[in-house]
Amino acid sequence: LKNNEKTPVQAAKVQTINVAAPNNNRPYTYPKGSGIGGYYGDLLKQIDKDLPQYKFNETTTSQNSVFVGLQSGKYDVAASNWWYSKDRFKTYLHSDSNALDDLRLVTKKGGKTANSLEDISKKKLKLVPISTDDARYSFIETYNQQNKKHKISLEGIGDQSAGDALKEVSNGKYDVAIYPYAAYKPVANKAEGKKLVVSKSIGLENSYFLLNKNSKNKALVKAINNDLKKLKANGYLEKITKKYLYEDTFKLANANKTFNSEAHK
Amino acid sequence: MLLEIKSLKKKFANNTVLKGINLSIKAGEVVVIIGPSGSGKTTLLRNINFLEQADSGTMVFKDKQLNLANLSNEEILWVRRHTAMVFQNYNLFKNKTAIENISEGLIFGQNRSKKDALQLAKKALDSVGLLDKQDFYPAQLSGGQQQRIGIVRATVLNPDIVLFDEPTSALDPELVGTVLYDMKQLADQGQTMIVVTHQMSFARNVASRVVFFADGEIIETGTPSEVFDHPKNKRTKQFLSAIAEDY
Amino acid sequence: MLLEIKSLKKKFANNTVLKGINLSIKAGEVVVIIGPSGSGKTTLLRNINFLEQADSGTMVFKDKQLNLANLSNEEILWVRRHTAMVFQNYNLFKNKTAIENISEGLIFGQNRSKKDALQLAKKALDSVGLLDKQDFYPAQLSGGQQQRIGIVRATVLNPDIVLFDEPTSALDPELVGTVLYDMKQLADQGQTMIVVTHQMSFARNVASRVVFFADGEIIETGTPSEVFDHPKNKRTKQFLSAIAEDY
Amino acid sequence: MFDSNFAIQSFPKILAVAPMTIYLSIIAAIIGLILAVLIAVVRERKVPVLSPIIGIIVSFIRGTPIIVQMYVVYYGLPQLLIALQKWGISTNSSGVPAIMVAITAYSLNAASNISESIRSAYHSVDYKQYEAAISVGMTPVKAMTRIIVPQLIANLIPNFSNIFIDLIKDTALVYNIGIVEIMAKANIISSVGFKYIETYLDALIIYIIICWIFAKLFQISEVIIRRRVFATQRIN
Amino acid sequence: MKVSKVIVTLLNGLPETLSLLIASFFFASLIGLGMAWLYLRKNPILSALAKFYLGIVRGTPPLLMLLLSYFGLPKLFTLVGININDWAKIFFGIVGLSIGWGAYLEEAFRSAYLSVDKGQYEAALSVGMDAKHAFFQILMPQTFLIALPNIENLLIGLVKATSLVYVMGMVDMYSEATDLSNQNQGIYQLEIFIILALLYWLIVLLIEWVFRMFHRYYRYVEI
Ligand SMILES: Nc1ncnc2c1ncn2[C@@H]1O[C@H](COP(=O)(O)OP(=O)(O)OP(=O)(O)O)[C@@H](O)[C@H]1O
Ligand SMILES: Nc1ncnc2c1ncn2[C@@H]1O[C@H](COP(=O)(O)OP(=O)(O)OP(=O)(O)O)[C@@H](O)[C@H]1O
Ligand SMILES: [Mg+2]
Ligand SMILES: [Mg+2]
Repeated sequence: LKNNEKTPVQAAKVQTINVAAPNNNRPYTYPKGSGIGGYYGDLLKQIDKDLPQYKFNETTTSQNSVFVGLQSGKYDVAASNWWYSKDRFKTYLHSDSNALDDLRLVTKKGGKTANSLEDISKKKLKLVPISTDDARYSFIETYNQQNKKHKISLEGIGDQSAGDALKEVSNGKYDVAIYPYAAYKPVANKAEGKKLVVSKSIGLENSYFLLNKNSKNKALVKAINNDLKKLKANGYLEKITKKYLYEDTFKLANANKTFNSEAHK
Repeated sequence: MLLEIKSLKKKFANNTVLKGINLSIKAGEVVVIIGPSGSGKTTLLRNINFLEQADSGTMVFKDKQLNLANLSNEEILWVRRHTAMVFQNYNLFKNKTAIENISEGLIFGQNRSKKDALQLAKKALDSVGLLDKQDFYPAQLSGGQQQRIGIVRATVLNPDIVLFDEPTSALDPELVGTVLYDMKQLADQGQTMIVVTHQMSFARNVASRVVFFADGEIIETGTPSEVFDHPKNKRTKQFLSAIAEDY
Repeated sequence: MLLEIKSLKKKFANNTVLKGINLSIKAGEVVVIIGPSGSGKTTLLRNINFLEQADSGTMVFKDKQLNLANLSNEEILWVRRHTAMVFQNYNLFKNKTAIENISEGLIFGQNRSKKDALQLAKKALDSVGLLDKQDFYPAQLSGGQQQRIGIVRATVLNPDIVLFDEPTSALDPELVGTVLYDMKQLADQGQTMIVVTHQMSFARNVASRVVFFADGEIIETGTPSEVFDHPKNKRTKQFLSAIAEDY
Repeated sequence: MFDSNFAIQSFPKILAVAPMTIYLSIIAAIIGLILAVLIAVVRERKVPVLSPIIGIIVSFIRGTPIIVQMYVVYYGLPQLLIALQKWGISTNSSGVPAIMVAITAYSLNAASNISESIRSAYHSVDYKQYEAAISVGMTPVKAMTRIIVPQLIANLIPNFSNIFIDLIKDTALVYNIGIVEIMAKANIISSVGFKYIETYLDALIIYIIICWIFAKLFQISEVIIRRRVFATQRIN
Repeated sequence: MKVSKVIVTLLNGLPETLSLLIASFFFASLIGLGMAWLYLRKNPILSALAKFYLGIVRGTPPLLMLLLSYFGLPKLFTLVGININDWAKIFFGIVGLSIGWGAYLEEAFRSAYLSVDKGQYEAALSVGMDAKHAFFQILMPQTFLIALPNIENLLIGLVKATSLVYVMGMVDMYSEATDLSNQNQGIYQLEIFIILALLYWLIVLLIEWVFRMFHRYYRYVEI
């Protein structure tokens, strides 16, 4: 980066962009070599290839740390399945939607079941604690604000893998967990997972890249958005969705209506 | 006999420090033990009130027969409660005031009431002219004052024997006199004492009997003038001449 | 005169410890300083080789005039390199072996080569019969051995004056003799010495001059027999009788 | 980039959970201290079988990161309880609250550190004090409680203070198992807008103040105790 | 999953853990020495500076110290126009741990220095050494020997603290363990963490052994 600044001609050509992703969010992101693996690993590599004027420098770290770095300007882009929140979009630049998540409720086989967030509240089910950095945490908080009558009791926790969380459902410590299908699925095949059942889709959520607010990144967002449009159109997003997320979320009901719906709020 | 020790033996690892000591002491006697460093003088005193456990030997104390190699806890406590010890480095309880140092043994060793104990302690402190220091901690007292309280702490218990282990050797020369003076007073009152010391003039003036100790054995014993003026043993002579400060 | 001190004054906070000392020493003299504890004897020695900085006074040492209140670092180093000190608690370097203790001063104080220094140190150790202990650390040596090495450490530097601060008072009585013997040897060889001690017999036998010190002042000075047998001052008499061990 | 309004608004919210941090540290310190006394006694008296076993456990606990210990307890405790159920002992494996896990891990940690400090404080009491006590006729138990222990306590305080302050700082890890203390609250508040720097700065300030207060408290108590025990500031 | 596979995977992080440990300890010692020197200066400003550093760092959880180093330090450097964002993560890990442990080591060095017998220094002066030689030949080695038990404890504490670099995504033993357990959806969590604990313990036992040997070598130097 420093060298580029010294030679402006070159700087106009290739800019290095620091991209960070959580190290604990399979199948979306995880450490792979010195870079990012999973859904966003593939997506970023594709975008990097499509945008010759940028060079992505990838790293993984704990999720809170991703945002400390994003905020302080150490990272330009935070990549994972970040959902919409007003505050986030105010604090950071954001791209257009880069994926669709299919939310499900997971319960114990033969135990209490739930098919909607309201069910959880009505049946007084105990929800597995959610990592406070996690999009699901503010998802439930938002739900609680909008549904004061049917509030869900929400506990926070540090970084925790889906496997650990779902184990707490299978051993009866908690009644229900809320997860994107893709996070539930890899557990489903393990011994612990066989004790679980999963609900129908209870909603779709868009994911967005978040970027540090600076003029350089404004241009970057534009470039990324253009590329995302292309990748949606040419089926690349669907391709990696099928590859990593165990189903094609773009084929689900309301997918087209939902996709990219909050992007320009 | 107040105290009769027979064939007391004590080893540390493979170092035999006491090689079968025989020593008898009558009530009222002042026995001074002299001898070179490392010869086992301290160890002997510590074996008498069981700060150290002997390997073998017997002891008759106040007509009670004790097997030194095999003592019950009651016997140990009983002997400790009828003897008292004055240490080289005073060893006043650092966390207790002067008067508490004296009363602790009365309260917790002899089960006296706190009130009685403090009264006795006060009287005892007064007798050495240190009553005004009763609330001072050891750290606030000079070495000489500490040692005189150490002596009072021992004698207030009214022990049958007081054991002194080099009570003046940590003191400044001008302070030695005050402590030796207190000790002489005690002796004059008929207190039975065993004193390890290098103060030859004290031994000469106060001892009823002098014991010369070397290499864990009693080499020679007798009246002060017998031992000092007419030592029989070569090692006694040698030791006395080393002490005598001529070069 | 080898050393001439004039009106040396020293205060600690508001405690005046030395109240204007005048003292002259000829080459070859052995001056013994006696006096009660806390009178300032140690402080005087420490002022002579500048371990302590005097408040005022002058000193002429080896014909060099020094203002004690205002010394340069070179002057301090120069004086220290022409004097040497033997401490009460030996103060051997605990992290150095016997031979290293002796060679350190030669190497770092006198800039000799390591080889020369070790050779000299070996010879010096041999002269007190401790060559076999050359690789022992201080903790492995008896007090007497440590102090004799302390003396060798000082004298190997070939100083003009050696200062002794109660060199035997931390020693067991039978070991005192060996150290005093070494000191007498030195005196006999013509070494100039200032000795603070409570060993009256040493003072009597070896001193060319005895200085009685009290409350930061020189009270009386004279030959041993003048001071010991015919003390003029009341305080001298009092002190001598306290030391004299009669009760 | 730095939202000072957000930092200021968050400060009282994070401060409000500081009692959790302090509570955890104090509980762990108290339980740790009690265990440590037992451990120190067993180790000093060289109780056969027990002493070497405890020695190994203490070494293990001192030799592993607390976050690892916490996970071992977090995942191990329920399994242990399930195993106990199989043995017919009635336990509720699903009901181990996170706070229990944290207290267990931090107490054990404190216990092993404090026990070592107690032992070194004990060894720094002059053994002759004990001999003087029994020589005036005290029983060994009385000699310990009247003479040795008070002196030991005075020697123990500086180390204990360090251990306690480390404990406060180490509790910054328990958010990992879902306990809402200072760090967790900072994380929670931040997650709404993914703004962390502000809340972490708040947390840092709170930690520094808490640690400073406790360090001072211990310092003052040391001076008081030393003065009460020895009538001096330092023993020689 | 085989135990051997767990061990092999975790050991992948060992070089990172060890380099972090050794470098941090080295720099922490330098900081500790420097700060102790400042603290003991007669100059009130310098010693106030050291006290300030001590007060701040002693109250900062190592976790936050690492975050500060990783994200705050680059900010600080951009103020003077230097970009260190791209420097390796281990650099920031070392800085964070060194600053934190520097404070502990400062206390260890200072208290050890103050407890060296003053007579030793005077003896050195009295044989004609200048202050510098007296310090390096006599005071320094004795300070070091007195501080040794504390240094050992601090080094062990540092071993454990290296596990915290997970907050900046370094791949040390601890991160290998969490990643391995995530790969397996947390199924072998307990086993993995127990093995991890044993590996840390092994390192600590090794350190204790080295110090014991050292101690034995200097057993006759009673200070
Ligand atoms: N606890 C112990 N463990 C091992 N050896 C010991 C112990 N106590 C004393 N010794 C050894 O026993 C011997 C006699 O020691 P003791 O202290 O009785 O001698 P002492 O005559 O009192 O000498 P001093 O005049 O120096 O006080 C010495 O060799 C000493 O090293
Ligand atoms: N560094 C110091 N700071 C304050 N006061 C001191 C210091 N050194 C000595 N003193 C005081 O100076 C006085 C003289 O002390 P000094 O050690 O010189 O006496 P001394 O004659 O050597 O006594 P002793 O025979 O006990 O060694 C004492 O009152 C002592 O408390
Ligand atoms: Mg003895
Ligand atoms: Mg003196």
